[in-house]
Formats: sequence, C-alpha cells, structure tokens
Amino acid sequence: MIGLCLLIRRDLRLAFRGGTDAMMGVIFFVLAAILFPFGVGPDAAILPRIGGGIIWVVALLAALLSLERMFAGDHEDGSLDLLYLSPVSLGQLALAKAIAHWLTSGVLLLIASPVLALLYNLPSSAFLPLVATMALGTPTLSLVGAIGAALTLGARRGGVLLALLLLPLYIPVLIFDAGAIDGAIAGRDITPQLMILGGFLLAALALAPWATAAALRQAIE
Amino acid sequence: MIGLCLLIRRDLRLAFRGGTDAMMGVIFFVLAAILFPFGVGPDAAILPRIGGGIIWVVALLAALLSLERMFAGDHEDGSLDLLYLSPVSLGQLALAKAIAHWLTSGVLLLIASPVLALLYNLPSSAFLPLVATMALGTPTLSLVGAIGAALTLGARRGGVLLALLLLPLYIPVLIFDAGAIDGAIAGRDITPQLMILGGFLLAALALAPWATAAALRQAIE
Amino acid sequence: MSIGIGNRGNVQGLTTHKLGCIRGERAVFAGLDLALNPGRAMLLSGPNGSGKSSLLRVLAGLLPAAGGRVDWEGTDVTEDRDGHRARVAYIGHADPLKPSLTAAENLAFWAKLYGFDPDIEPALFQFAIEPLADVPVRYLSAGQRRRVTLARLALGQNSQAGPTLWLLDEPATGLDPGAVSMLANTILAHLSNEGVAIISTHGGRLDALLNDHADRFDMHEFAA
Amino acid sequence: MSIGIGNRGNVQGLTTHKLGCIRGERAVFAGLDLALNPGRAMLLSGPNGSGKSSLLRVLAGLLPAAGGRVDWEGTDVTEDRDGHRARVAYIGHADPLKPSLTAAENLAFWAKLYGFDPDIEPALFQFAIEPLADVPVRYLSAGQRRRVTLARLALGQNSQAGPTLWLLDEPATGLDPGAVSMLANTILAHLSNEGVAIISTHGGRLDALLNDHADRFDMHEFAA
Amino acid sequence: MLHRFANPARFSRIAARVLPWSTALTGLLFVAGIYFALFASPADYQQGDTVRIMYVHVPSAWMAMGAYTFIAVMSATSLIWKHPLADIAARAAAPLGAGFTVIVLTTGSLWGKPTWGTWWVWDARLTSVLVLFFLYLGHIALTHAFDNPQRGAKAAAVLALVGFVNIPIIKFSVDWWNTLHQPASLTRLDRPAIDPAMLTPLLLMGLAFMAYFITMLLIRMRADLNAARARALQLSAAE
Ligand code: HEM
Ligand SMILES: Nc1ncnc2c1ncn2[C@@H]1O[C@H](COP(=O)(O)OP(=O)(O)OP(=O)(O)O)[C@@H](O)[C@H]1O
Ligand SMILES: Nc1ncnc2c1ncn2[C@@H]1O[C@H](COP(=O)(O)OP(=O)(O)OP(=O)(O)O)[C@@H](O)[C@H]1O
Ligand SMILES: [Mg+2]
Ligand SMILES: [Mg+2]
Repeated sequence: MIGLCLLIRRDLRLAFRGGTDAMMGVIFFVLAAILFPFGVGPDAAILPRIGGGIIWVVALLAALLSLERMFAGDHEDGSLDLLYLSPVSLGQLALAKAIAHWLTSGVLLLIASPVLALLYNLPSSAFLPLVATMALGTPTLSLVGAIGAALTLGARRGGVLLALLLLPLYIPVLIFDAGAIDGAIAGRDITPQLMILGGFLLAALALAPWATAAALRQAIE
Repeated sequence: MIGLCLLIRRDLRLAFRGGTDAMMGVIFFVLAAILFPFGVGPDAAILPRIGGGIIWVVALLAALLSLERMFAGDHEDGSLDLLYLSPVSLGQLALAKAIAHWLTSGVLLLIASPVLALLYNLPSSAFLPLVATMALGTPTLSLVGAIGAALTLGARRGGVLLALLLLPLYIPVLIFDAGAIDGAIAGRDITPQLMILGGFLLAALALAPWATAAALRQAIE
Repeated sequence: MSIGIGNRGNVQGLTTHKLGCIRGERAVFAGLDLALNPGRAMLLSGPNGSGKSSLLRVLAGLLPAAGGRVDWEGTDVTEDRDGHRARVAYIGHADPLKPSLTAAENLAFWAKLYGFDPDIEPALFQFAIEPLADVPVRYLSAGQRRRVTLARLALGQNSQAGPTLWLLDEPATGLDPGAVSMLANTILAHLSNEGVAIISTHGGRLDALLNDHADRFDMHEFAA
Repeated sequence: MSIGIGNRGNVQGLTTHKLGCIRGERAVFAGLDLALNPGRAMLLSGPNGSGKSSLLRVLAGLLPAAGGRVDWEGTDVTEDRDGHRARVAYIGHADPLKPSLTAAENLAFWAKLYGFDPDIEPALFQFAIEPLADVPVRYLSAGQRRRVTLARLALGQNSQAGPTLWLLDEPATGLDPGAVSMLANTILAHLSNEGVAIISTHGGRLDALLNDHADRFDMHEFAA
Repeated sequence: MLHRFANPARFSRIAARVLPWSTALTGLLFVAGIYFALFASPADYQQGDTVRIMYVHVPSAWMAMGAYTFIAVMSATSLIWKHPLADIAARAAAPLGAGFTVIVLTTGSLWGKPTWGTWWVWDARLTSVLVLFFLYLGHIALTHAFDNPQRGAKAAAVLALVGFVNIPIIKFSVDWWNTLHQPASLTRLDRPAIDPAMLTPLLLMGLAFMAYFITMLLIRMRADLNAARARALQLSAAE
C-alpha cells in the first residue's frame, strides 16, 4: 500500500511538473469539445442531439493520447529496471500507473463534463447520467489502457499499435456510455447500462493489473 | 535543395521505421471516424449532416497529435545541435520538417477522407470539396504546427502549451473548411472559401519557416 | 577465476555455472563460470560489445539467462526471485532520474520505494552533491547526474539490510577524479561489510583504487 | 595559457577574451581567456559542473556567450556565423543517433548533410565498426554507439575542407582501450593537418596519448 | 495429453502423417458442401437465391469465433505452462482467423445490400465482429512488432486472453440488443429452427471450413518450426 501511494504521488508530481504529457488529456478534451461546434456548425438543434456522443468520443481519445508514454519514460531512462527490482510488485506498479493516469485524465474529464454538457445544450436530464457514466467508464479506460501501453512498450510503431489494440477494447465501453446518455434523454431507465459499465470496471480492476504486469515483465530485458 | 530532400527523406524513413509517431495521425483519424458513429448513434439522417465537420475536426486533432514530437527527438539526442551546425539553414530545416509531417499525416488523411465520406454517407456532391479543402488545408496545419512545435520545445507542459497556441491559429482554417463543405452540400459556389484557404496556405508557406527557425534558434542552448 | 568453488555444501557469495546469454537471436556469451566471495569486488573488462552490460543484467535478473544458472550461496537465484531482487543494487548505463524533479526528490523516491532510511542527507554528502539537492536534475551537468545516480548506493549502504550484491555498469562514467574517489570509498566500505560488487570498467582511476580488493575478469574469453 | 597572443594583427587559431557564460541565471564561468594555435589540442579539465560542456557549446556557437568574445584568426566569430559553423565539429555528451536506423544510415545522413564524402566505409573502418554497419543502433552497446558518433569526425577528416575546429566533450566515454587509441590517432591526424581540437576530459588514456600535442586548461580557475 | 506433442519433432512427425488425410477430407467436404449449397438445396421463399450466401457466411462466422477461442486457449497454455508449441499454434492460427472474419464481413455486407438495403449498419453484432477483426489485426501486428520474436509471442498471448471477452459479446449480441441481424437459429439450446434441406449443406460447409482450418494450421505450424530450425542451423554455422 505504501508503495502504491508512493508511485501514484510520484506520477502526479511528474504530471504536474510537466514531466509527462498526462495533463494533455483535459486540454485536448476541452479543445476538441470547443472545436466540434465550429466544425459541425452551431446548429442549436443538432448539438444536443450529438453532444453526449461527442463528449464521450473525445474523452476516449484524450485517454488514448496520454497512454503511449505511461511506461515509456521509465523504460527509456532505466527506471523500469529499478521499479522491477524494488519490493513493489509489477501488479502494484500497473495499478498505481492506471490510478495516476485516471487522476490526471479521467477525474479532470469527469469534472469538465458538466461544463461541456452546458456548452452543447444537453437537456438537464442528461447531466447526471453523463457524470455517472464518466465516473464508471473512465477508470476502465485507464485500466485497460495500461495493458495496451505495457504491451506495446518498445514495439516498432508503438503508437499506432497502441491505438489499434485499444480501439476494439474501448468500443464496448463507448457503446454503453452513449446508450445510457441517449436512454436518459429519452426518459428510459439506465440502470442496466450503468450495471454493465460497473461490471466492466470490476472486471478491468481484477484483470488489468495482472495482464499489465505480465506484459511489463516481457518488456524488461 | 539537396539538404531539404535529405531531411525529408530522413524523417520519412524514421516515420516508416517507427522511430516517430507520425503514422499515429492517420490511424487516429480512421479510428476516431469509426468511433463517432458509436458515440452519436447510427442515425442514418444525422451522420451525413455532421460528417464533414467531424472529418475535419479529427484531421485537425490528428495533425496536432504528431506535432509535439516534431523536433523533440532531435532536441533530446543532440541531433538538433548538429542540424544547426550543418550547412542547411534552420528555415530549410523547418520547411523540411513541415513537409515530412504533411507527407506522413496530411497526405494520408487526404487519401483516407473519401473513404470516411462514404462511411458517413456524405452526399456525393461533397466528395470533391472535401478532398479539395483537405489538399489546401492540411499543409497549412503542418506549417503552422511547426511554429508551435518549435516554440514549445523543452517547455514545461509542452503538449498543453502547444495545443493552446495552435488552437486559435487552426480555428480559421477549420471554419472555412467546414464552410466549404456545407456550401457544396447546399449547392453553393465554394470558390471564395477555396481562395481563402489557398491564401492561408501561401501565407503559411512564406511566414512559417521563418518563424519556426527563429523559435528553434531559441531552443538550442 | 574460480575462487571458493569446490565445497558446494557451503558456498558463499555469487557463483555462475555455464551461464549463457542471447540477445536479438545472437549469442553474446556462453559457458561463463565465475565465483566471487563476500568482501571481494570483480572488475569486468572486455572490448565494446563483449557482453559486460548483458552479464550484469542477467545477474540482476533483468534479462533471462539463455542457459546455465546463477547461484547465491549455493542456491539457484530463480528459486527465490523476490529474495534475489532484494539483494541486488543495479546501476546501468543510463541515469534513472526524472529531469523535472530535484536531485533530492529523485533520491527520496527511490529511498522510500526500496524501504531505505528516508534521510538522504548522508548520501548526498557522500557524493558531495548537497548543494545540488534542490536543483531540478534537468539543470545538472553530466557528472552531477551520475553522482545523483550513484548516491542511491549510499542510501542502501546507510540503511540496515541494504543490498549485498552490487552490480555496477561503468559507474565512473563522467565523474571527475574527486568523485571517483568518493565512489571507490563507497565501494570499499561495502566490501568491508562483507558485500559483493561486480563492476564493469574500461580501466582508469576506479580500477587502481579498488585494486587490492578486486579480482579481474575478462569477458573476451567467453565471447560466443 | 596565452600561447600566440600578442601580435593581434596575425593571430592564428582560436582565442577567447574575457569569455563568460550564464546558465539558468547562474554564472558558470567568467573572464575566461584562452588561445590555441593550429596543430595543437587543448585538454579541458575541471570538476563536475565547472563548465567544460558549457564552454564547448559557447565556442561552437550553440550557446550565446554572456560576455567577452570568441575570435578565429583574430576576427570575432559572430561576424560570420555561417563560416564559423562550417569550421566546427562538435561531439556532445549525447549520441545523436536514431535507434531505428542502422549505424551506416545514421552516418551517411550526416555525411550527406554536411557535404562530406558520401563513402563512409573508411570512417567505419577507422573505428572498427564495419561489422556493425547494418545493425540498427538500437542494438548497439554503449561503447559501440559512441564509436558510431565519433566516426563522424573521421567523415569530415577524409573529405576536403572538413571542419578545422574540433570541440569534443568527453569523447572517450564508454570506449574500450582499443577504441581510445583509434580516437587518439584520429585526433593526432587532425592536429598534424593544422587542425585545432578542444577536448574535455577527466583524465585517462586519451590524455596520455595526446600528451605531446596538447596544452592543458583547468576550468576550476575560472569558476564564477 | 498435450505434453505428448510437446516435442516439436514429434509434432512434425504427427503432422506429416495427418496432413494428407486432412487435405483430402477438406477437398471432399468442400465438393459435397458446394454441391448441396448451390444445386441440391431450395432457394428461400423470401430471399431467393441470395440465401445461398448463408452457406459461406455462417460457417466462416463459426470459424472466426472458433479460431479466436483456439488462440486464447493456446495463449493461456503458453503463459501458464510455457508449452513450446502453444506460441507457434497461436501465431499460425491468427491470420486464418482474420481471413474467416473478412469473409464474414464481406459476405454479410453482400447479403445486407439485398436484404436490408444497406451494406453496413452500426449494430451490435456487426460491430462486435468488426472488433474481432481488429483484435486479430492487433494480434498479428503485435506478434511481429518486436525484434525479439519471443517477446512478440508473449505480448500477443496477453492480448488474446484480454480480447477473449469479445467472443461472448459476438455470440450473444443478437439476444442482448434487438438488431437487424438474425438471431441464432441453429446453435441455440432448443431445436434448430431451420429447414433440413438447408441444414445439410450448412453442416457440410461447416465441417469443410473446420477441416480447412486444421489443415492450414498444421501446414503453417510446420513451416514455422522449419524456419526456426533453419535459423538455428544458420546461427550455429556462423559460430
Ligand atoms: C457484415 C455484416 C454481417 C456480419 C458481421 C455478420 C456476422 C454473423 C455472425 C458472427 C454469425 C454467427 C452467429 C452464431 O453462430 O451465433 C452470423 C450468423 C448468421 N447471419 Fe450474419 N452477419 C452479417 C450480415 C448478415 C446478413 C445481411 C444476413 C441476412 C439477412 C445474415 C444472416 C445470418 C444468418 C441467417 C446467420 C445464422 C444464424 C444462426 O443460425 O445461428 N447476416 N452472422
Ligand atoms: N541547461 C542548463 N540550465 C541551467 N544550468 C545548467 C544547464 N546545464 C548545465 N547547467 C549548470 O551549469 C554548470 C556547468 O555545467 P556543465 O555541463 O558545463 O559542466 P561540465 O564541466 O561539463 O561538467 P561535467 O564534468 O559533469 O560534464 C553546472 O553547475 C550545471 O548545473
Ligand atoms: N537489446 C539488444 N538486442 C540485441 N542485441 C543487443 C541488445 N543490446 C546489446 N546487444 C548486442 O549484444 C552485445 C553485447 O552488448 P553489451 O551491451 O552487453 O556490451 P558491453 O560489453 O556492455 O559493451 P560496452 O563496453 O560498449 O558497454 C553487443 O554486440 C550488442 O550489439
Ligand atoms: Mg555496456
Ligand atoms: Mg560536461
């Protein structure tokens, strides 16, 4: 536990000092959300219709963005060797990295999303579902993303590969998120979608650190 | 001229070998375009309505993505020092980098855009304008992006800064691009928009290498 | 080379048996036997690319051996990986420092993660970098960075139950003569504490300073 | 220190006058005068952080001087920046090599960019890395990479009108003794060609090999 | 049981003995299957002759999912028991599975145009099959993305296990969401809801696809083993 906190604190500090591009996520999120109305045209009728989906897609892209360098810095400067030799297990390291990634991207997206909902004129009934899906969905993105980041560490064309690997894994999350928001706007009960998102999160929590650790072990050589 | 070709060839080779994440752009482009229908819902009526805008916003984000590391690799490993000491001027270097960036992102986006137009069910009258705006707009993105990449080189929180710097510069391009496509769909003459986009490109060609070179000079120390 | 081999029942320190290493489908070395008693250092020499770094990584457990085994006190280290990791202090070619953190922050992180004494002052002092403690590593010169990396050794040394097996890959790179002496003293203190150290080197001041407490091992003979 | 100063009318080689350098708002050195005649090397020594690398970067024109001037044959180098850049060969702490390209591709790029002879074979041969020519740099050991970096010097040397002012920042880092001799021979050939070389160092084999053709300069005295 | 084949040399011997038979069987099954599919089965009263697409579409869908399941099992075997042949089997199966997936997607699209009036819709089944295709591509790309083949195999194995969650989604997507796509009529728990005249060619084609998969798998694995042996010989000759 001490090791976990220590690792999270270090990553947060690095993100804050600009050592990593973790903060990139939110900025990207906000910028993209600002750009879409320009691209699509400020049609009052169409924005609320597509707003929920756009917010989610952008959140997903933002998560993808900062993932590539999740382990790359530590790999390049030899820190990963030392982390492996330390008393902290690779599973804990994976979990810590995912939590730090979520804190520097997911949480901020979570906080920013109501603002964007306002920007897009989403009906007020969509606010709570949006925040709820963000809260359940973004940690899954970080956890699953860690697997991809570890798998592609040191690979040729790592970035492209990462996107290729994660896209199919992210799509189910996206489908249920968007489904929940649409459902909420249409006045339907969205408990099933939220349950499924919660299930994804639990599954990711159980499996992702293990898979990430297995992938990291291969990357150290 | 020989220097310019040499530099472009080197960057292309690096991109091809996976030394940079230039290819990331297209993949990102295609992936994002695939994701949006999931987020927005497979509504046959709404997709063609927003397709042009989405394609352009994603192209812009894709360009932004690969920009951050345009000079970063050469800066970190000392290559930038040697490039500065070489007979090739920094202006030529800037131009070469922008061209290589365009060849590895813009051109591929250009090629991919008709496919995406199909995916989004855009009316066939929008195809040619889409490709034309891509052809005129993406080189501008690369040229202007090079300035931002050079300015934020070695900066703390470089990625965030880069996005902030470039966003206001990219928005005009986006507005005219989206305008041209919408105009074409509505059956209007889009020559004025294309002229303006062409003007942007010429201005960027004239000014960007110079500004980039000045920024690079500051980054070497 | 084979000091202490023979009475397998009570072997001390580190021994390897027919150790081999493959990198990128090419054998780097093969059939390598070495033995090292507590309190001794081993100076690993050999031309560029002869496999010094690879050997150190295999010994640290970072790289899988392609054949043979590494024993600590007579038992295979792969049988107790956690125990072996706790035993190893590894210094590689690169400096595992974050440029945006200060020297002190970098060191304090490793100290806490490894469960060493969180007071890093003595370690900074040991490599004469107290004045740089609050400078971000980004601003340090090449030698100053190397000192910060090496101060990690002092951290473990000043704690109880620090690592006993030091694996140092050209640790003196970029150090001025004064800093080389500091490093030599740190290593000698470790050896006098019944520690073991394997140090790759291309000759120089560090070799001379450690001469009386070190065996020499030339990788050249084992090139595959 | 002041060899060749005096008759300003016909000064040869490199001279500096009251040169100063500031990094990160801190003065690194100040009032530094040095002079170096063609055919001579200067061995720059000094403790870690004393400003050797900074001085070399100022001389190369990579870092602006905070005061004073650098002259080449009596004229300020800032008056003809392009001419000065064409004169300089700079080797820094880092290896400016792309890991995904082979050693030969890396070298060929620099050769073509600098307008050197595109035949890189002799340069590879000079540092005994012909067998590595087609290996991606990613797979090279630390010393092998350094050799590839240094082979750039040989490239310029084998071309007509190669650089005359060599600025080498701890060039022998990671090299085995054989490679140090290759480097020393390369530098000696350059000096015998009326070239000038300034080499930062912490002592070692390279110093000894260059001893007869080199002046020594200790940065310690000019620390600000 | 598995460990009886652990030895690559023994595997090669067994494969050599099985191959002629499986090749012949594949050919026979295809001939019979195509005959029944094209000539000896009725056209659908609603869809006409386009229904014959089914005899390619459905078996390849089964094999696309089956091949991925096979890869996942092999990956677990590789990671947990470090079985030497498991990596090779997974590597050999991935392009085959990707090929089956392409067939499902293209025949589905071709079938969709006359029946649904569109090549493509973003519905759950179609999407999850597309995801499967991406997973195959990711697996193949990851296998070859490293200079050290060992590393590529292990990374791909981890991915295969993670991606296996998609298989139940494909299978049950038609039940979980109401979509355009046909729900399962054959592989459901009660009686198959399909005309026996259509069932015969479907089953024959299914068996033919399966035999084809096994044959190709054996051929590819043998080629892979031979290449590894050649490399080893070359290396030992160089020393
Ligand atoms: C690209 C589009 C399509 C894809 C990706 C696709 C995918 C699949 C898959 C994965 C299965 C296997 C289901 C299972 O075994 O449980 C399947 C079965 C089937 N598909 Fe499609 N399909 C597509 C288009 C179509 C179209 C247009 C039709 C006809 C209207 C169709 C009719 C069927 C039928 C009848 C089955 C057999 C169901 C059963 O008996 O289990 N499919 N398809
Ligand atoms: N980019 C920078 N910004 C601010 N200060 C710097 C920077 N680079 C170096 N310094 C500081 O300037 C001083 C001189 O550094 P320099 O790299 O020139 O030393 P050096 O003599 O080459 O040392 P070494 O022997 O360790 O290579 C050091 O105290 C260092 O901390
Ligand atoms: N990641 C790698 N993949 C493939 N081959 C490698 C890798 N790293 C090193 N090698 C090769 O293995 C051999 C041994 O390298 P190693 O780094 O162990 O040498 P070294 O003795 O430490 O050399 P140096 O004195 O230059 O540091 C070299 O020939 C090198 O090219
Ligand atoms: Mg080494
Ligand atoms: Mg220095």
